[in-house]
Amino acid sequence: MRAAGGPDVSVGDVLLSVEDVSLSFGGVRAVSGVSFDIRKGEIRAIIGPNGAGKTSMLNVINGFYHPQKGRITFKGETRSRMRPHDAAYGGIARTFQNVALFRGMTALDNIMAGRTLKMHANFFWQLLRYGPALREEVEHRKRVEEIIDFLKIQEIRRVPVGRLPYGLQKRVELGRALAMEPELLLLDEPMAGMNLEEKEDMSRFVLDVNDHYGTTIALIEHDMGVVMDLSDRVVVLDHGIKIADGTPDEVKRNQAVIDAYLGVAH
Amino acid sequence: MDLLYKIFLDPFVQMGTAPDLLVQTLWEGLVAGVLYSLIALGFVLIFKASGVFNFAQGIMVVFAALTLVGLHEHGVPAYLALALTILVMLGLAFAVERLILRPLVNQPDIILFMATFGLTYFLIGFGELIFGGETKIMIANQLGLPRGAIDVKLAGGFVSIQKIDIAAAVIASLMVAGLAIFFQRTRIGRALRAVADSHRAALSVGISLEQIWVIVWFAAGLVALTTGIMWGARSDVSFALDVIALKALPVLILGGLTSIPGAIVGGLIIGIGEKLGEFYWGPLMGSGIESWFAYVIALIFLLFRPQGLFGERIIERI
Amino acid sequence: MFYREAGQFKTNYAADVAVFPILQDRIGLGIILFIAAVIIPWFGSSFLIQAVMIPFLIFSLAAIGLNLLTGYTGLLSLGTGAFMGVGAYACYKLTTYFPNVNIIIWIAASGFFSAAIGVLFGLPSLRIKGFYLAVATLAAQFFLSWCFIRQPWFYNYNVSGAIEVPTRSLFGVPITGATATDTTRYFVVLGFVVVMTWAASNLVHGRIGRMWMAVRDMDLAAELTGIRLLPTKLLAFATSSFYCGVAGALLVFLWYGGAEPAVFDVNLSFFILFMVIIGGLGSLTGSFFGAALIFIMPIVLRYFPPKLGIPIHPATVEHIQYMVIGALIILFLIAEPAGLARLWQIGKQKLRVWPFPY
Amino acid sequence: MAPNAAAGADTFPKLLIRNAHLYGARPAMRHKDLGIWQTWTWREVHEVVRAYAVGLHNLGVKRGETIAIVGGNRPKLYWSVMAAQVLGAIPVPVYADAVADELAFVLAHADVRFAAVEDQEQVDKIQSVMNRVPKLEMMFYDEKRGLRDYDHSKLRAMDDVIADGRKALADPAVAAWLDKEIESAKGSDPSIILYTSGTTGTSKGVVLTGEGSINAASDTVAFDKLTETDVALAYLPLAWVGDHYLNYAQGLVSGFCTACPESPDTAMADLREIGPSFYFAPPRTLELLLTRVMIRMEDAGLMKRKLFHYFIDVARRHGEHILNGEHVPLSGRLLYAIGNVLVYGPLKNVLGFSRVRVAYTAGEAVGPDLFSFYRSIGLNLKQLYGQTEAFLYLTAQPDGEIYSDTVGPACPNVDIRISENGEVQFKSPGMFSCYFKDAAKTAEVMTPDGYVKTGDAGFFDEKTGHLKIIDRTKDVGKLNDGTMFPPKYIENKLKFYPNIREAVALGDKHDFVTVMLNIDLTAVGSWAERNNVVYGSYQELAGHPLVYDILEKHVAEVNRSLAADKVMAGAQVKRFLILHKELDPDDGEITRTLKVRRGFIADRYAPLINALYDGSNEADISTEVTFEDGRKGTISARVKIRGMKTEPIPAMGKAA
Repeated sequence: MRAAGGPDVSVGDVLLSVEDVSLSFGGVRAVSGVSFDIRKGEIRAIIGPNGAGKTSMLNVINGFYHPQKGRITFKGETRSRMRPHDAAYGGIARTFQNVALFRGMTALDNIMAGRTLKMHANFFWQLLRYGPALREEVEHRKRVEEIIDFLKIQEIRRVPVGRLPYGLQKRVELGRALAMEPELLLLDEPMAGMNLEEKEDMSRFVLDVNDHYGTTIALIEHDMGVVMDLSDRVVVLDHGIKIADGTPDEVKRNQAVIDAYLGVAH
Repeated sequence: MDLLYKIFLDPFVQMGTAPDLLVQTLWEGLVAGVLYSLIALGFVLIFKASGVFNFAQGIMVVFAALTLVGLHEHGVPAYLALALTILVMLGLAFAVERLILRPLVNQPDIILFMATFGLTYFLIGFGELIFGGETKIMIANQLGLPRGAIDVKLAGGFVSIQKIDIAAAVIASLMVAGLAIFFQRTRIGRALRAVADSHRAALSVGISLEQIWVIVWFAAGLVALTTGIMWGARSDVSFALDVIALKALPVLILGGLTSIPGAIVGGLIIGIGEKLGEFYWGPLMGSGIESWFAYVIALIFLLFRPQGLFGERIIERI
Repeated sequence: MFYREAGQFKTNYAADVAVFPILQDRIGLGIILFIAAVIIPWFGSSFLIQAVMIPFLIFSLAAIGLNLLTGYTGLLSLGTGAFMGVGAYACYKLTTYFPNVNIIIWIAASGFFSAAIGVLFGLPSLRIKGFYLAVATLAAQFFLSWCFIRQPWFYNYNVSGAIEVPTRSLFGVPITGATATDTTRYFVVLGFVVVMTWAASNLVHGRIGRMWMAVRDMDLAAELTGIRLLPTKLLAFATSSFYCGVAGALLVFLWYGGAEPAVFDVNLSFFILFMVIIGGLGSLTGSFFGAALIFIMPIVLRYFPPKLGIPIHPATVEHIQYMVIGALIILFLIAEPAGLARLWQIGKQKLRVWPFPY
Repeated sequence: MAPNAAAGADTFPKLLIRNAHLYGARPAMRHKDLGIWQTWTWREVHEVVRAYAVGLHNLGVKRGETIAIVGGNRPKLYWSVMAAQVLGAIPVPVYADAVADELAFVLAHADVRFAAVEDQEQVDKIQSVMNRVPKLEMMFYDEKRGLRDYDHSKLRAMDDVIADGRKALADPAVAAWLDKEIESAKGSDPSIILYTSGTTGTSKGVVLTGEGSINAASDTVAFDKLTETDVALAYLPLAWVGDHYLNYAQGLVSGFCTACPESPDTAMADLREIGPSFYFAPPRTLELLLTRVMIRMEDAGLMKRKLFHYFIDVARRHGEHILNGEHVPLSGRLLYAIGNVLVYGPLKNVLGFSRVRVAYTAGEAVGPDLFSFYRSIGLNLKQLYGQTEAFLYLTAQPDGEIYSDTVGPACPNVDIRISENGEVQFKSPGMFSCYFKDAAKTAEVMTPDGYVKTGDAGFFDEKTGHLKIIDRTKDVGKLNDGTMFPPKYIENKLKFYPNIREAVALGDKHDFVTVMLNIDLTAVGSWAERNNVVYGSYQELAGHPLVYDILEKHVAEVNRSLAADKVMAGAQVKRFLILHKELDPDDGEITRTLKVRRGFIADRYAPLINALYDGSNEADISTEVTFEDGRKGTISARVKIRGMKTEPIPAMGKAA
């Protein structure tokens, strides 16, 4: 369980709710009839064995896939079809299971790219790189530097991300998502492929993000220990169906979860 | 109104009133399509096995034809020249594997694509330097290819069919059939198909990637030689022919980059569509639309089916 | 070695985000501009200015244009020649219809026509990518080439089918046409190239550049960070075509002085593409290097062997030139896929850490 | 500027006011933060410090009481020092990397009620020893990160304290009160307490007065002609006297700009960016730097390597003479000029020394070759000598009078004498007033006539009049045959080899000299890589026979050089071994300032030392080590010992 302190999440408003969502690809069911909600300020984990439909769920939430059935309500607005950039504008950011950074750019530029939707200077000012364009560049650079400081990646600021070790790439990717100042941050296996120390660092960052920026976080994670330590509430999927939903303790005791996940995985 | 009539009605009226012209046009389109198909076939072979989009395929056609004619000009007997040309194409396959593919292994597709641009330019320069830049006549007779035309009576008119065209269609069909058998029945063919699926799978069969590359490039070279002979027999042999290489690109788009049937069907569609377009609609626009008509067909097609006729649907994963 | 960066520190972001943050780079740039604007026009021979510098600068501009699209945004285009043609013909038509408006304005304006056409042919880029897109741009190339040849309106119904550049002046000095001096034309071209290069560098170092590169590197992630793909790609097409269009107009009005439609055929597209590849995808400096190598190398091939007393047939030169370009491309891709720009960067880095090796 | 530098100001707060008037718009402090060098002018610093002081006052900080400063070189920590001094409170800086134990000792001993700390790490550390520091009431932190959920009854963000103070200062009465507070402070009041690193035993709190510190700093500022246009990088520990003297005191006296690096790890890069004009580095750092230079050059291409060595050789021949303004043949000057373009200039540039006008090294004896290397490439490196009790400096080399084996003549207003037993004793403007709460120890180091005993053995060189330091008085020993045995002298000779990181010489009350060595993992590791020597750990590499061969050569060379000096010839090394682990301050083997703790090592490695003298070829050892996270563990090893041939002792009279 997460250390005490901070607001009691159980009374937070619902930020996003997923109602009866089903998704299939050419006859293959990825998710069927799943409902759950994410409350403001909480860290919500989505777990389940491989192929449980976790990533598909995230893809539905940020508009990359459109569910055949069901609806999603974000900040009180129900939507039917949404493009990924609409999700971005709405305040949803995410990271990917296999780091999806802009490989030809530096860490700094990657994070700056996360600020794109907050920058407005028009093309002609951009041509001159003067006036609003320069002001904006400077102002957002400052915000980005705060994130760089927060994630302790000062030394790699100017390094093209393709040359960074995996753990740092994950951190830069988190930085890019943070740069969007999202209300809801989706993390797809943020600790996949990391060693113990890196995992601890990343856990720390996730908690700090939640704490410092007050960002609501939904994360997929394989490492049960990490999930139990980090999250306020956990939803468990298996073969596209929700089998449990509750606090880490409740979920740990749930027989269906033990059968489906814990028993199988370890 | 008049323009709409000219575009949407008049051509079809013409087709109906002069079916002989229509059939003639269709036949010419078919033959052109067969040749397009052959070039596209060379592309597909290489693309399937090595993921390389071989821009130089068209130039290989010209290069092969030029070598054949050039050798003959230097007094080499026709069939010996043919054999030597086949050897040259084998050498080219080895050279390409050694000097381009091997050093560039694991590079992004676009880099390999660019490399074939380089190969294109090199082959143009090299071919002209050795054999001269002037236009040459294909040694069709010496190779025993038929000449002359057969006239078929049709609906009060003639349809004139060149024997060489018939030969081209037949040889092309044989070639495709041969390749199909090669792929389905032989060990190497199966390995090639395995490569298309996964490089590791091929390695486990016990054939090195390098060997496979040589084989496909040689196969593509043979296809190019055949195309070159046929095309050269219909017109002349010169590097102006490289324009047909560019023609093969819309064919590929239509057919999909990885599909042999796609290459054939796409080639025929483009060949026929282009000739019909040129004959019936071209004059409306000042003619010469052949140069871009195929592309427009392909482009429109792409907007609806980006993966091509026979290509596999791309599902993007993140 | 020449870089003495100790003590060059930034106390504000405006200085830190500058395009040339290192003092020595700014000095170097100043020297290059001085050579280009003073030394060359002053001391350069007519041959150097007319046959080398003017076309080199124009091709550099076109290469920058293509680089914005292919190098920065990752959209492969084989239609550069046609987009340049649009610029040239637009300028020709504009100056025919409005002969009193200054030619400089029309050269700049021709870019907008080119940009519009570029956007039109860029539309498919939302759905198609990579090789497929390259083929789509070839459609533009062939269609537009065909227009220039077959549609007499474009060349004012001249019997020759070619366009002739009229004489136009600025402040009483002829800058286009037969009476314009090499030096005048050189200055006009240099002005365009400097201003447009500066603007391009501003673009690629800011938000728009980052959007383009984001789309290039990982379009899905770009979309999920709020970048709209189609407008971004179309903007790249428009900007790129604008540059190519202006380059095309310059090519005809300030170099050739007239043009056959065949000038803007697919070979020109390839030619520019080679400059971009050899120069370095995603580098403005590289565009200049690429243009220099691809354009100047043939000149050297043509003029030097005879000077050294080696008799060589012009046709042979052309064949060798093809071979050399082809071989160079392959060689470059193998040795340094990132092009001359990368070599330049490595060299610069070496100088910065000199005497250390890294 | 210099003569009246401190005129009328006998405390640092008064100097701050003077600077705000005199150099108001000039940069006082820079800090690499958020990617750029954030800059504060003297006026801004003055304003912030006043606000901070009022904020502290409102939280209960009173005149005369102590306040701990824990953390790295950050503006807000320097301001904490200033703000405390404004109130007449006494700042007690503590090493940021001190383990909880040391920290608890200092905090408790200094009776601190308040502590200004850098970040969460330091807060956690202090909280873990809270029961041992009962008087501590409140902490102020600079870095907010991670501290949001902490119990804030005993915690305040510095920003908040400053903001509160700023609000309060709006009241003119408060401002007037503050002015009076500053005005009424006396120069003889304690200004700061610096805890010595304690080469022997626990640390002592050295109390320095404002007036003394300022007088001392004014003298050296004048000596080196430092002005408000100079720039220094503050990268040495805040709690070390060197930082307080070089950056804080000299900065306030001269008005120069003190720049703080982004983090200790980036100090090198930051040094290069900021390009200081005044630079200080302990010999250790210079050594490390040179090692790194040489290693990096090993990787360079053949041509470049040859070029580099050729011109370094040119520099060795002419560089120092040119720097000293002596006669050099034209050809030499020309070659040096070329070398300057090709090698020295760029080298100084990449090291960040391009703009250095005055550089000092001190702390321990510096290898002559090391020293002259830097001087030969044109870095005006000089030596100074001193100690915390003297507010760092006693002697310093004036420009043009540089000898690697001396530390210079006594500084202006410093009175130095050599006692009968050879100990250096001094009286100086900056001398400390006492050890905090330790009259006994204070009395111990003071002579009846008011001189301070340094504990160093030394003598004035007859030729130059400069002081020469041999070693710690108590460390200079004698071999059984009566030969003088100065361990440091031998160790320093060994440590000049890049492959040798640390050396401990033994021999006092023994028949002959032996040494225990630490290899330099970077240097030897890079050698191993080039020569395909595979190793899994430090221990494995240290025990490798080929590594022993290399070090044997180094020891033999040292023996040769010892043999050349008639006094030292008897102290040649007869046997040596390579230690299986690195000497580590966390294990107490060396101090935080990286001085060897002999007594401790003698106990800890007794089995090895016995083996060195009983003739065995190897010995087993097992030692306890402390890991970075504070856990303890044991490592054991079998260490090999090698014997050395010694050079014949030259006949008397031939040497010198």
